[in-house]
Amino acid sequence: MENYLLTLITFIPLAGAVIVMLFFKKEQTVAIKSFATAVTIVDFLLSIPLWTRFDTSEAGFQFVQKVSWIPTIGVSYFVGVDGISVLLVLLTTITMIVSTVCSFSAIVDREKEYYVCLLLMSTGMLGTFMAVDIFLFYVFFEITLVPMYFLIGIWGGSRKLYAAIKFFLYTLFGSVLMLLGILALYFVNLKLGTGTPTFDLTELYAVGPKIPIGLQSWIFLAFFVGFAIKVPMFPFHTWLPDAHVEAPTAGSVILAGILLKMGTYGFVRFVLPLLPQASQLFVPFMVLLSIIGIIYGALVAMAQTDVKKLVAYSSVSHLGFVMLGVFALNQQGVLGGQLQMINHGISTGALFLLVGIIYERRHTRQISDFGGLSTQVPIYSTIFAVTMLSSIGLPGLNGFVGEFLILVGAFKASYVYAAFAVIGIVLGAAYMLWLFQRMFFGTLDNPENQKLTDCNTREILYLLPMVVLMFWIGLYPRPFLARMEVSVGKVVKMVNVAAAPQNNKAASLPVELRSRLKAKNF
Amino acid sequence: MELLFFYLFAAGIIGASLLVVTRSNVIHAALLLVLTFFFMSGVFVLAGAEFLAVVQVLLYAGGIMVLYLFSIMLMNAEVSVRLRQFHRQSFFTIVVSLILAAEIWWKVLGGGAAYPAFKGFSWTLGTTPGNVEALGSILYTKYLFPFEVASILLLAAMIGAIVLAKRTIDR
Amino acid sequence: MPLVIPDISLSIAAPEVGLAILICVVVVADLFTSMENKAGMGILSLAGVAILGLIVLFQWGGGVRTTFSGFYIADNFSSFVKMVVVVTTAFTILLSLQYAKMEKINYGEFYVMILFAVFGMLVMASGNDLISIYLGLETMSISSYVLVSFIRHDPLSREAGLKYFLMGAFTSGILLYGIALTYGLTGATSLTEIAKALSGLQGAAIIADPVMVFSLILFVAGFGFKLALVPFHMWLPDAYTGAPTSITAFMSVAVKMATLAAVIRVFFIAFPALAGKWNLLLWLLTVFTMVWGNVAAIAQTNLKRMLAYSSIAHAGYIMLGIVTTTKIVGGKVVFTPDGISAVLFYLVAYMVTNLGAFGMLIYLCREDFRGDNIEDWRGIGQDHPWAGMAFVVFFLSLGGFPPTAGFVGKLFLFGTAIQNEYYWLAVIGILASAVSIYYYFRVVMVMYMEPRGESQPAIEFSKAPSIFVALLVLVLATIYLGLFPGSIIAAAKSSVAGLL
Amino acid sequence: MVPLSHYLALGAVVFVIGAAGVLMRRNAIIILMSIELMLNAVNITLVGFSRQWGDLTGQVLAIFVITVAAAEAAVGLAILISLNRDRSVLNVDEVNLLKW
Amino acid sequence: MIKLAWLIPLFPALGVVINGFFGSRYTRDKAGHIAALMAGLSFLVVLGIAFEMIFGSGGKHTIHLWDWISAGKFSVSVAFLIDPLSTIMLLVVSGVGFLVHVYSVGYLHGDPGYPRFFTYLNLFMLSMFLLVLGDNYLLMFVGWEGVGLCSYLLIGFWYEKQSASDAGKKAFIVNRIGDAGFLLGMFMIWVLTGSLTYLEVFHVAPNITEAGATAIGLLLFIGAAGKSAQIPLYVWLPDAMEGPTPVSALIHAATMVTAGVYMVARTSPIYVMGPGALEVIALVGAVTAIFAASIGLVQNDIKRVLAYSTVSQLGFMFMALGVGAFGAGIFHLMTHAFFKGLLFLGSGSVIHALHHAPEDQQQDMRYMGGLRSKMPITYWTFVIGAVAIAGVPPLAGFWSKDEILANAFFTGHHFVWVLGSVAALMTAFYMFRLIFMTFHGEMRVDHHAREYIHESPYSMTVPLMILAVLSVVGGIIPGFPPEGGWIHTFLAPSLAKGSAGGHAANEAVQFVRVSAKSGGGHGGPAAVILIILAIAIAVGGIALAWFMYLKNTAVPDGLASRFPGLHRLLLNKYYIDEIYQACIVKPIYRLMGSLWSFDANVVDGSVNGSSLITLVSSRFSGIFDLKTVDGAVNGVASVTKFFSQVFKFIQSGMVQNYLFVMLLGVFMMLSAYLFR
Repeated sequence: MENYLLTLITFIPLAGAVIVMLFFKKEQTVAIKSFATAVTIVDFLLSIPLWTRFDTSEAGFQFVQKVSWIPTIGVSYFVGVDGISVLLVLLTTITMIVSTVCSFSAIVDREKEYYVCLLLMSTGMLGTFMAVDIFLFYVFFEITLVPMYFLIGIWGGSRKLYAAIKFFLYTLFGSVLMLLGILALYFVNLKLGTGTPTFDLTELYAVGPKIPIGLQSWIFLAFFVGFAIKVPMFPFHTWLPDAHVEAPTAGSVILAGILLKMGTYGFVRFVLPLLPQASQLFVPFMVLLSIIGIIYGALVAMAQTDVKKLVAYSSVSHLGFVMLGVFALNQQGVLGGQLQMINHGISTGALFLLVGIIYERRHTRQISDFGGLSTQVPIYSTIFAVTMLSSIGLPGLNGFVGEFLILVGAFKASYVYAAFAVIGIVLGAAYMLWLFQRMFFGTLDNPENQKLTDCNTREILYLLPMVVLMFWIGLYPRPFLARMEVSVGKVVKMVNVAAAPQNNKAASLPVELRSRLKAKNF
Repeated sequence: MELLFFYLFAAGIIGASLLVVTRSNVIHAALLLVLTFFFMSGVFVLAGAEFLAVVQVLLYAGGIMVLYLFSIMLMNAEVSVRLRQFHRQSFFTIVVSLILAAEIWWKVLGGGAAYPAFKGFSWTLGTTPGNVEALGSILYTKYLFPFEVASILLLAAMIGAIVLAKRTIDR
Repeated sequence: MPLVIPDISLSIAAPEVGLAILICVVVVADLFTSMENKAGMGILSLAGVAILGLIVLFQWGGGVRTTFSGFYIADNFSSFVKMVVVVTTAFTILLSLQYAKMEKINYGEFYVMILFAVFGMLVMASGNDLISIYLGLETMSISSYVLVSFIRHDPLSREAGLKYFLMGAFTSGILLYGIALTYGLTGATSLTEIAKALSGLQGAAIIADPVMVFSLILFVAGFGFKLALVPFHMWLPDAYTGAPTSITAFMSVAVKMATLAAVIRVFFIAFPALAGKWNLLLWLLTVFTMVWGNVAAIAQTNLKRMLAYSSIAHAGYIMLGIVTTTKIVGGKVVFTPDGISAVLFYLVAYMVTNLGAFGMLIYLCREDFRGDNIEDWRGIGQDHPWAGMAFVVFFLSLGGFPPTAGFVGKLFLFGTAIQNEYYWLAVIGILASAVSIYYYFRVVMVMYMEPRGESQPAIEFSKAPSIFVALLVLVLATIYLGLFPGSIIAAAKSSVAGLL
Repeated sequence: MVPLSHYLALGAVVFVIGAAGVLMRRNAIIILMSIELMLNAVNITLVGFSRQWGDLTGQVLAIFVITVAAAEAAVGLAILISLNRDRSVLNVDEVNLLKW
Repeated sequence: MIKLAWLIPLFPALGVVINGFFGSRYTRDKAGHIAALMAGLSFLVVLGIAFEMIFGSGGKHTIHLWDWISAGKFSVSVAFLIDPLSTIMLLVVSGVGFLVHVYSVGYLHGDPGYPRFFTYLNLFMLSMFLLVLGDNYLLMFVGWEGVGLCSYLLIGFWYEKQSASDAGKKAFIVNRIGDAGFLLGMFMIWVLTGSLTYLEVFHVAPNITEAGATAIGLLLFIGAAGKSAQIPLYVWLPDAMEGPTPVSALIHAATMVTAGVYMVARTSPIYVMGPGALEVIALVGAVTAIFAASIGLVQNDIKRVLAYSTVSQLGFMFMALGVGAFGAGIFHLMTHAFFKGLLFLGSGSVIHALHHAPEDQQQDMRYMGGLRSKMPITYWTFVIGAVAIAGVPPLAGFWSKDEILANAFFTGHHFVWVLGSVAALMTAFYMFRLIFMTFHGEMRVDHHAREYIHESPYSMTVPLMILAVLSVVGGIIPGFPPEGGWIHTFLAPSLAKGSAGGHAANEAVQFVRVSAKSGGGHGGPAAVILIILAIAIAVGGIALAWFMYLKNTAVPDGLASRFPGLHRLLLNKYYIDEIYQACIVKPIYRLMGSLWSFDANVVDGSVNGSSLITLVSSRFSGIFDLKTVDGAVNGVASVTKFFSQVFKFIQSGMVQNYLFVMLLGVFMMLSAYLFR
């Protein structure tokens, strides 16, 4: 069933990058910029059939293409898209267009290498989401590191070198341990499973539950380290603020919008279905980490004086929510987590774009330098307000739908989890509003602020799709949820099918409630 | 009787080699080394390897030691007699080598359980077909390959030595 | 005593014979060429090596054949090893054509000594007897001592040569003592007979005997020195830094390959019964080597010395492949052939990458300016994107990053480690290789992210076409092996099949 | 009849003396001589074993050892001479330009 | 007509779009008219529906628009429910809303943010309609948060003022805390009943266990407390007076604050199952009533007094709900919307008149007085409102408040009844204190501001008059026979039977109804005494205020001097704000600061470069000239860097060292083997 669509989508940016490298001279900056934008737009147009022709009833992979790559060890170029990854692919293509357009004015030196790195990034990310073969997934997962390293390292802010190498090493250490996990899976499949050497995920799904719990926990830990650093979860998050603050605008949009999602995507795609017993065993540990992430991220965000660092820590908090949803191990929680990934990509991406715009004008990110902007730049402040409200989860905007589903899922898992998570919502409102107030309300006393010009058409052009998406998902999330529902259902069924020895609802409800819950058994 | 000769030669070897290692004057060391080789050839004869004894004397003592003496002259190395002869870390070396020797002596050589039963050689000194003939025959039949490789090795060493040691290379 | 003439068929030993002839041709031809076009010698020897490659290729797949009464064995394994050695030599000569002229060591003997070293390696590769392995080793060592100290006017090279020589001589003494003890206990020097003696009824007593253990340790010391495993690695950084860069490249790959072939033959064919002992010993050495090599490389400011330490680390990874091939199943030793094929593949990947990395060094240096310090590479990424790109690819492969050959190599190595439950070794190894990324990417950082200092001379790469061709082929090979390693893996697997 | 252990003991002692010589002495030539000593010690052991087993492999190996020793001596002295060209005194521990 | 219910939220949405996008440029000053027009249109639609509901068939109608979220068994759709309860609420919201729109056209004339204000006002109406019309808890929650957002925007309307934006932020965060409780309540409902739509939930409600119902009740009440400013979470309402007065009138008197009451009333079937929750609500309501009223006694800012009066009246409503008289609660909500809206708008016109006075004196009653002659219409409408709220018989306040007290008494909540009565007394007292200080007595207004005092324009006084009429009529028509009035019969189907207090309550209620029905007389000894007592309280309060503030004005100062402690306590609002600041906000700041330093140094540090290691390596590096050890180097990295320096310097360059190490290696291996 040869379907070249996915391969086209993945490798057009790569082709674009090679063409830019070969045929464009360093001086033709305008030509490079327009060519790069054209490539990303073509890529987006190609990805639209994924949305329109997506069969929402099919749980397995669609648009599949499988070509054997290294037969001796059972590696095949196997790409496919299912409910979980189709929206992430679309999010990637959209974010690529937005980040290409937004870096026209931001990047002034060495444009050629910049756009080459950007296009390479795009291929890496698309490949990661589409890979069904674990080996292929790992290859793409690592490839994305190098261009981002250059993006931060060359075009970054003052401490760019330190931030770049820190980002690189953190993620690398994680992914390297994950490689061991993959190898362990590969060899366990040789012993327990089909006996034929394969990295194909669909075949490994069958072997997953059969792995003895001891080994399964070790593999879980290996995957956990790999993905937790990427998410990032509590103890491993210290690279995020540095990477965000030092990365150029487009870099941090991609970093927040998509790279962080690879961690959570990894958990949903690999860890939950492949290691069900271990996942159930580690639920309390994971939930604890995500709740700490939520509250800790929010509190530390409040203490920030740099806007970008504040948004970075807010991402830690938001992704804590996503992880809470994922490890609620029920349909509502995982679906909420999955949708929240998309929402976070949109709202935090937009936030970074906005911070980038103000940074281009004022070259400072300290909150104290701003004040009373809403009179000076009304359009900018309304867009900022909408984005902020979407990120704190105001009903009617996209953040709320995801957060609500996560909390429903978490509550169903155990009401203690939900109780703490709700604190996160309150703190979220607090630091965001405080930021909004310090930047936009108050008197316009700073002379430079008076000289600020409002958003020009280009900036509005690339902010508009984000705002439209926020309202669309907020008001009518039906098409999005429908696409994800069936695949997420399959993953949830896989995780819960092998019931762990002891019940995973560590927190005990009042006795009658528990009995009532049992009666309702849903 | 044989044992007596063996002890004589062994004492000679050990004494001379100790002196080689400790003498500050390079020439004395070289000459003492030659003496060691003579005692060794004696041991070889006792062990039934007459050809080897002769080769030891001819090749080793004659050939290699002459080479050493030439190079000592070339580098007028005796000027270093007055300098401190021993390396700073020599104290540790002595300690470690003594312990190593003790260890080998006690554990390794003391064992010998696995050593094969004594077979010895059929021939006696002076009778034909003796050691030399047997040696000659297997050297050119069974051990032909290592022999050829050894020749290539010597060729390489020769060319290498010339390249390094020649004062100027014009051709 | 009747003379028994053993069956000698030169066709089996064709590569060695061919090479010997080639050496003689080159030596004689050297007499007639004038000082200027000594490069002709290089081209001549390059052509000869090419022919040699064809011979080895021709021998591939001919099944296991021994000649010279068991001293010489020609099987897929030896052909694979010889192929790697020959390819390395070809690249070395290609790289050193221009380099030799620049370093004013442009004598015919330079190429002759390389060929002598290759001869030693080929002998070791197909040595089926301790004596032939030892002699092959000595030929290789002698010629490499000469090659290292070849730059007569440079004190560094002479010093490196002296150090390498002294260490080498001392260690060959130790190895010899080991061989003597083994001969003493088992009564034979042929690998297969030793194995028979050890596994026989009397074998159990020999294995238990401390003398055998001592001889095993001496063997490990002897080969450990050549492979630069940790306690025996001290010579490597000085020797590699002092030696001419193309020779360093040659030694870091070819010498390792040949010694590895000898190690595999000795430890897997001769001493399988002792596996329980040397497995643990090598386990420790591997861990120390990987950690020491990677950690020491971080603090280096000289690029060549850093690559030297990284080659120590890679020796550690290779030994990891050797150690994890043996699986102790309830006291009995089981060899999984995948381990050795993984090692072989890793060496091919390592060859391509290391030659490339050292090739880049050669690519940059000119008469007055050595590109050895990391600072010299500042700002290269900006105005020479292609050179920068090539170096990034090599570093990615050295660090074991996905699209490159190094990654696939490491994947197999750690794969066998996990398959045979060496979890801790795999974790240490993979973390060490992650640490290695730090110092590889420090150079990338210097290249791309730090501007060119005023004081530093302008960058201009050497114009020689030979180096450009060599590097281009190496880069493409690194990426090709990374993406489509299928063929090489198959070759490695078939070569091991004949071995065990 | 001289027992085997004597040969081995003699070989071991001379080997250790040679090794100690290499490590202790500062004069390069003496070090080379000590290496010769080590190789000869191995020869003694080989001959002892060859006598014990009654086959000539040991002696053949001894011969090859001598050739190797000759080759090494040649190359070693060549290196020393080339080093000595611009530095009269030949102490090994002064030769440490390459470090750290 | 009912099928057109979706028009109600559409009109304000249209208003928001028009004013929002084209406000600043095109509809500069006409924004107010557009917004008022939209509010009026939706009011008309509401009237149509109300007409059809009251005189037509009544009953419950759900209008399904589109299904919103569905995830596995959890599915929620956007649909509207029209039933008696929502009709009443719609009437109140759209009615008062329309009047406030008209009033603010005049009030905010000339303000630079004119279009922005009306966009927010329309947005508020939209959210309030969603809240009231929604047929499931989630849609109510959407309205709930929307209203919270609008109150944030409107309170912080004059954002140049730091205090305004702080008040807005405070309001939103306290609301958010309440919403957290509401969310948890909603999840529990979904978990226990499997759906969030009212009809399905109430259908399943009977078989929820008592503990479950109580838990839901309490959680939802936290949400209601946050929104309707009850005891723990009321602090934001007094500060919300920073916003423009029409905002206070609409949001903080009539509509938003009543959302909590509506929600509790709407979930009455569940509350009925969990009487424990009702007890708590009743108690909190009563305590809030008296607590707020007591603070109101001494406040000098006219709007603060009204704010605390609102909190206390809300206390009354929750008291009604707590004792199970849901109908009485809603009835009081309606009447309160009328007279409190009137009072706020009246105070607005007073402030509007004084806007030439210095900034801090505009709202301070001590600098008013004698405005009676200057502003007759405002004065008389103000008096009607005060009399209504005090609970003097013919007007609205008496009927609804008395019913609450009667219900409280007859359902056995005597302590609650006592608190209620005392609060009623205080209400009467502070209302008339306000009137006498602002309108009667000699003029204390600032001299040069005096000539500017004039009656407000008609666009402001007409709504006052309408509200005054409603305050008079709004009580007697729907609620004449207490407990039996038209409003109770109308609301009965959508409210659960108030079974609180067991059977006794029903019997008492029946008794009162029977007595009322007998020819309007006040039969039944207990009920009659209650009514007389209520009237006495009202009149007593007014007389006390008259005596202290008109007869001889020295008395209040005398009292203040004799009980200085009590006076200062009340004046400073029991120092509640300071307590909150000290025990909640400050620790959060400290925690935040310490967590941030913890993150920067320890987590980052321990992963990056814990001080010990870097210290050692840096000192060590002094000796070995470490090039790049800076504090932030990765902890693991600095350890490795430290060892790399060590390994580097072992390479001493002397051959014999290398040989010695090699020999040592052999020796170690040998001894390891031999002695193991």
